[in-house]
Amino acid sequence: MTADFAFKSLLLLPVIAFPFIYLIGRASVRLSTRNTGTQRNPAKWIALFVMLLLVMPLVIVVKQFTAQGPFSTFIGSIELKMDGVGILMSIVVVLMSLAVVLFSDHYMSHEVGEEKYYALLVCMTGMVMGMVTSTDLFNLWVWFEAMAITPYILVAFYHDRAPALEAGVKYLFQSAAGTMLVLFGIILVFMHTGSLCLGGSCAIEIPKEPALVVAGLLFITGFGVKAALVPMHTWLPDAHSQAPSGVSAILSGVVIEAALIAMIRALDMISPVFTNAGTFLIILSVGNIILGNLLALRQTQVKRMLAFSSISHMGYIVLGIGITMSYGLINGAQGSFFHIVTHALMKGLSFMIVGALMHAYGNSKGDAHAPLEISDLNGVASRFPGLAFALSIGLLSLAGIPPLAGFMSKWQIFVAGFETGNPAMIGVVIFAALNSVLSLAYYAPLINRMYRQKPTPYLAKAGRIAFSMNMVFFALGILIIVVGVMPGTWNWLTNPAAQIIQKAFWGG
Amino acid sequence: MTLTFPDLVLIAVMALFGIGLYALLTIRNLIRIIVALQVLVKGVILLIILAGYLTNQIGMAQSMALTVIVADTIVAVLGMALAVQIMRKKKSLDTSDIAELKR
Amino acid sequence: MDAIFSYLVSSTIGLPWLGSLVLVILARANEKTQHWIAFLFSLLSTICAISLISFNGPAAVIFPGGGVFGDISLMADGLGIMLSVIATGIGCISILFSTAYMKGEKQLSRYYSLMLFFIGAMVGLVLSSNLFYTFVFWEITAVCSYALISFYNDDPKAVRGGMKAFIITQLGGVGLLVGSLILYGTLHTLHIPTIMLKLTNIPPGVLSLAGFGFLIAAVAKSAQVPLHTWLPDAMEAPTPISALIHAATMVNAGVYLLARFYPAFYTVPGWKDAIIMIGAITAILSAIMAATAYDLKRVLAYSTISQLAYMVYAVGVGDIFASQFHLLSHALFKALLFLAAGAVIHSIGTRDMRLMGGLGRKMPFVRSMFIIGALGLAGIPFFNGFWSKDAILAAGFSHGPMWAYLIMLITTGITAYYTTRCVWMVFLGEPRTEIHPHPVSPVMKASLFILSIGTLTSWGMGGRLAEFFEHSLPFHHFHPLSIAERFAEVFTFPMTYGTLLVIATGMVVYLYIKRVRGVVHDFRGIIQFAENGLGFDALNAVVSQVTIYTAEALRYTQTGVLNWNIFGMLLGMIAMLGLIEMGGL
Amino acid sequence: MWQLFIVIGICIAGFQAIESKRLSHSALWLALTSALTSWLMYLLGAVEAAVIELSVGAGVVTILLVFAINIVGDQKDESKPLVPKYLAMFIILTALVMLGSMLIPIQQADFLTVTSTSVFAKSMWEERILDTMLQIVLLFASVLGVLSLMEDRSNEKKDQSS
Repeated sequence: MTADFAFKSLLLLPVIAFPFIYLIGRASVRLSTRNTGTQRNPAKWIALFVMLLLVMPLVIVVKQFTAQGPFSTFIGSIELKMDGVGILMSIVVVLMSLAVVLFSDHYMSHEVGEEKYYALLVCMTGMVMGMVTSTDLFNLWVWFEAMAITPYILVAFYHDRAPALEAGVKYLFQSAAGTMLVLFGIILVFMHTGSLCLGGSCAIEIPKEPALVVAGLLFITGFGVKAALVPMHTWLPDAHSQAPSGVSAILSGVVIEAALIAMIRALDMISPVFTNAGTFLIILSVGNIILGNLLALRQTQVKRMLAFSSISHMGYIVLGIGITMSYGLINGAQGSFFHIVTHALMKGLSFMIVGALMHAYGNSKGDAHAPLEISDLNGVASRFPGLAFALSIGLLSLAGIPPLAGFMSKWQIFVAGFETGNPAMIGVVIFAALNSVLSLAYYAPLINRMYRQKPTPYLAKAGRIAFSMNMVFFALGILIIVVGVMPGTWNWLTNPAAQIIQKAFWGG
Repeated sequence: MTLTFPDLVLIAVMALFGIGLYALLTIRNLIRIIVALQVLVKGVILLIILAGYLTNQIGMAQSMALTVIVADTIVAVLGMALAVQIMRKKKSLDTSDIAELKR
Repeated sequence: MDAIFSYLVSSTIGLPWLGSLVLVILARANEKTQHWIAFLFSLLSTICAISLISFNGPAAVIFPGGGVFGDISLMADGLGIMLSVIATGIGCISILFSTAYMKGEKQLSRYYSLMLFFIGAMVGLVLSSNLFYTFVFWEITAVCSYALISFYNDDPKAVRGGMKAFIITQLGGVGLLVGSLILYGTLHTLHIPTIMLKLTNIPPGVLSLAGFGFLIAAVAKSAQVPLHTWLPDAMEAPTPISALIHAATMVNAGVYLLARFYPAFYTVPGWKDAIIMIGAITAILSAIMAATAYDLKRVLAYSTISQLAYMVYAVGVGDIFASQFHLLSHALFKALLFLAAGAVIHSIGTRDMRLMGGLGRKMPFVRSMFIIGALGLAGIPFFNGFWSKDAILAAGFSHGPMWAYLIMLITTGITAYYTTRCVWMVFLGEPRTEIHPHPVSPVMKASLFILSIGTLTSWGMGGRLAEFFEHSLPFHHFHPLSIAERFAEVFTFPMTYGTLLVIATGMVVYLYIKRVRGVVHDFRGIIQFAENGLGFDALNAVVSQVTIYTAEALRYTQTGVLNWNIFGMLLGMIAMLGLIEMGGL
Repeated sequence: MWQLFIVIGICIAGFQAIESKRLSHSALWLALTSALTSWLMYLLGAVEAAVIELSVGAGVVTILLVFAINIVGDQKDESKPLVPKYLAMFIILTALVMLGSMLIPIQQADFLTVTSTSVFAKSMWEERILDTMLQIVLLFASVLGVLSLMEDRSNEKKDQSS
């Protein structure tokens, strides 16, 4: 298989596969209920097969990339370029989707509309990979829109529950307004440059028009809605807490970060004119870090708390990128990309474990979708010791406790902040570090509760945790520890990605 | 100061945009919010065509406009589906009635 | 030789961690197995740590890391080896004690695995020569401390105490983080010896930021004013934990950090003065609080804070050896005191000293052990506390400001006072309530006995220790004295007798004041204030209340209404537009 | 400058679309806005896109809206805005003034050297084929979405085998 073909199949496979997942799943459900009276749904197996199949072209693409650097493919006259950022996001999204598909095996089984769930999940994976490789501004928007459509539906997947519908509505309308702003910006760029090429793939003169600065602001605002930058974040806690847990994991771990990547790509094009983008991002990141933490502090539902913590983690990611954009230090963006990886791992782990607990409590509470209150964690360790341990690892890593993965990426971002030597920047980093301490105030009590000796009344009657779920948790937990103990091993992935940002805003 | 035709179109775009955003802030009925979003979309589509006109790439602009029309019709359809379900569940389309998830 | 060395160093850290893992896996094994596995692993690592002493001079082990994280490098020099011997040794004794103390408790595997994990991390903290990994281990010890303080996490007090300790030490951790980061930002290395060599390349502003960052870290970890409030609340932990973590090892990490980086920062203007000030203020305030507390463990906790302040003060006046010597003495006698107190608490089931009294007759062995520890704490001649405290006071007299010396001198008096008070209220006098103590188990007695031997004899190692420091720490300056020389110096130094006089006064005052109720009554207000932690707890409460209030207030921004969400979005856009328009950016 | 009247018409129609209290009136005003927009597009030379806008924007969307309004029931929305009207007005006007001051006046472009073709079909089916393909993905995803949202989930418990 040539690299070009592998690249194309990486993008097209999910797109081609997802209708079939739905159709075959639907047909099988119909036939099996009619013939045998029991429901048989192969959708999850096809989805799993597709995800595993995706690994092969991904490996070839990664090999090609490590051997010869970035490479492109053309569909029509639109160039798709697999560069460092693309590789990193592709690996993260495939990894997370694979984990989520495995996790959902038990979590979503016998749900109505299971086949649609898997189809949309696979579709989303493809869209993310397409978006991060697109080099055409308008095409980027189309991928972005396509990537955004699927989460709207998945968030409102339990549409017999009013809160899920509500979250879906808010997500859809706020995002739609945001995408309009983005599009407005894109057209402004098109109008004043006559071109839509991104990433310096075609040499165009960027005129010093104020309209392009406006476009930059519209990008930050519009993509910022999807990337949950304060004050555009208000949809996130609702959507991430109401979605099925696997979807929450992938939304928190991949989708908001992908939106940030889209924003950076778009800003990249107008970087010669809009030179203050980095400053704006740093200012926004400060808001994200503090607001996410303070709002998470008093939450009573675990998923909602984790959703708020995603906001603050977005702050750290944006901070690092902002440092690279304003100062040209590679460590900032490298730390951010590292944090994207680690955040996906730990937030994915935490959301999925919480989902597994909700599912297990389904038996005793009589409602498998009832939100997991913090008090429901009491004494979980006595019944599920491994699960409690894995969740502790995930939460401690989120809180930035060494030697877990989450701390390592934060450290790298902080290093960049200090390397600038700018007192204001150092102040921001100290502020971010203090907020990391503040975040303990909501993570640590969760861990405490799990090791209490007086369990909740639901715990005794809770169902068991499926093997496939445990396997996912084990793998992610081990990854968090390994990445934490050997942080340097990810440089091959994060360094090229960070170089892209550095080159884009500082010309090499 | 004389207004050229492109300036006029831009004014229309800004007006549609302003009206749409204003509506998003003040309107509480979900169906009317969809209408407001559509008004916003009209503005953007007009801007696309204007950009194509100005840059002499009207074909490409039309192709882009088509994509935007399709994408936003789809968003509108999804919005309507959600609104219908909300109506079934809550017997109301008012944004203040679907604000249970807060704080 | 190097290979053996690197195996030894690695296994001093690795063995407890391995033990911790084994205990996690054997969570459902029977109780006895868990007790003895824990003990076995801690014993093995103690042996490794002790055999490190035989290696002459600093040597290093390096595992390649990379990038901004630096290589994992371990370096065993005098400071590191002494502290790791203390950590593993006292850890081993505490675990031995726990085998009796924790009998029949639930979730033992969690208890022991965290304890072993802590021991390994503590050793790593003192042996690491890469600032990044120092920080990593620093935080791990904080996590273990937190988890062990709230070990009985059905008790809200324990949970609160754990959280408080965690958050305050993490705040200090930010200081260490900032210090390390700014050094890295300037020198692009995290290797401590390299940093020491390149000190002249660092601009003074950067150096002072790093110095004060490290100072904040030390203040929080070593429970100095104003960040000391977590330590008394940490007494909710099981007593062997208090002995190990909150008396003998983790709290010393701050002093260790200051001592380690003294050669780097002593030139920073104000650094030494700040340390002296913090040490002096902490010493006297916490001694006053110790003199008024009624909870046996809280008395010991406040006395720990006060003794740590002595070590901090010694660093401030420039005598690193005295500081570390006192650290060694304190680790021994305070662990002894805590474990003896643990034996008392375990057998009578309360910590309130007002309910004790006359226990000496019922548990004579524990009484003798406690009194040995108390004499060490009070600084009575020929117990180890006397020698080290005297060395600190002598250094303070000749190198430090007079006001600070006087405060420290007065504090020795108060120390003697509260020590006497504590011994008297618990073991002597008439029983105040009907108490039927359970017998103390032989394992407990054995561990107390080992520590008491240490308390009686450790001062004899002073000369050897100083020599060891001198040839393994190239950046510090020591003047090693043999026992005879030290003997001569101490007893020809006139202020020694002054100190002894103050100590004697302190003891007599307690015995006298007991009879004069009226005097106590006059100071009622002050005593009440001291009992309430001199207002520092209230300060903490205010900070946390303000945070919670802000958080609650901010929750109203999450209206949940779609229109307001879009409003927020537009507001963000307009704010950014405004910034651009005003040309501010 | 007769085009000015189209612009004014668009403004009025758009304003009416969001101001009419009755849902069905809103939908109809939106159709008018769309039609006028497509006229402007035609004047700008976008012949094909104008037709599509007329058929999809004014046609399909209106039909769908009327259909949806039928389901939820045509109601008169008399609710007072949650965001105070003047605050909203102020915010929007500020944004528009700020944006407008940076956008108007626009220059006639001097990009005549751009080699890109101006033929719609070629652009759509050859150059930007990826966009077109993605539209199909979008369509299918939305079909799945509507199916998923409209599905009856009440039989969930019935089907559970465990």
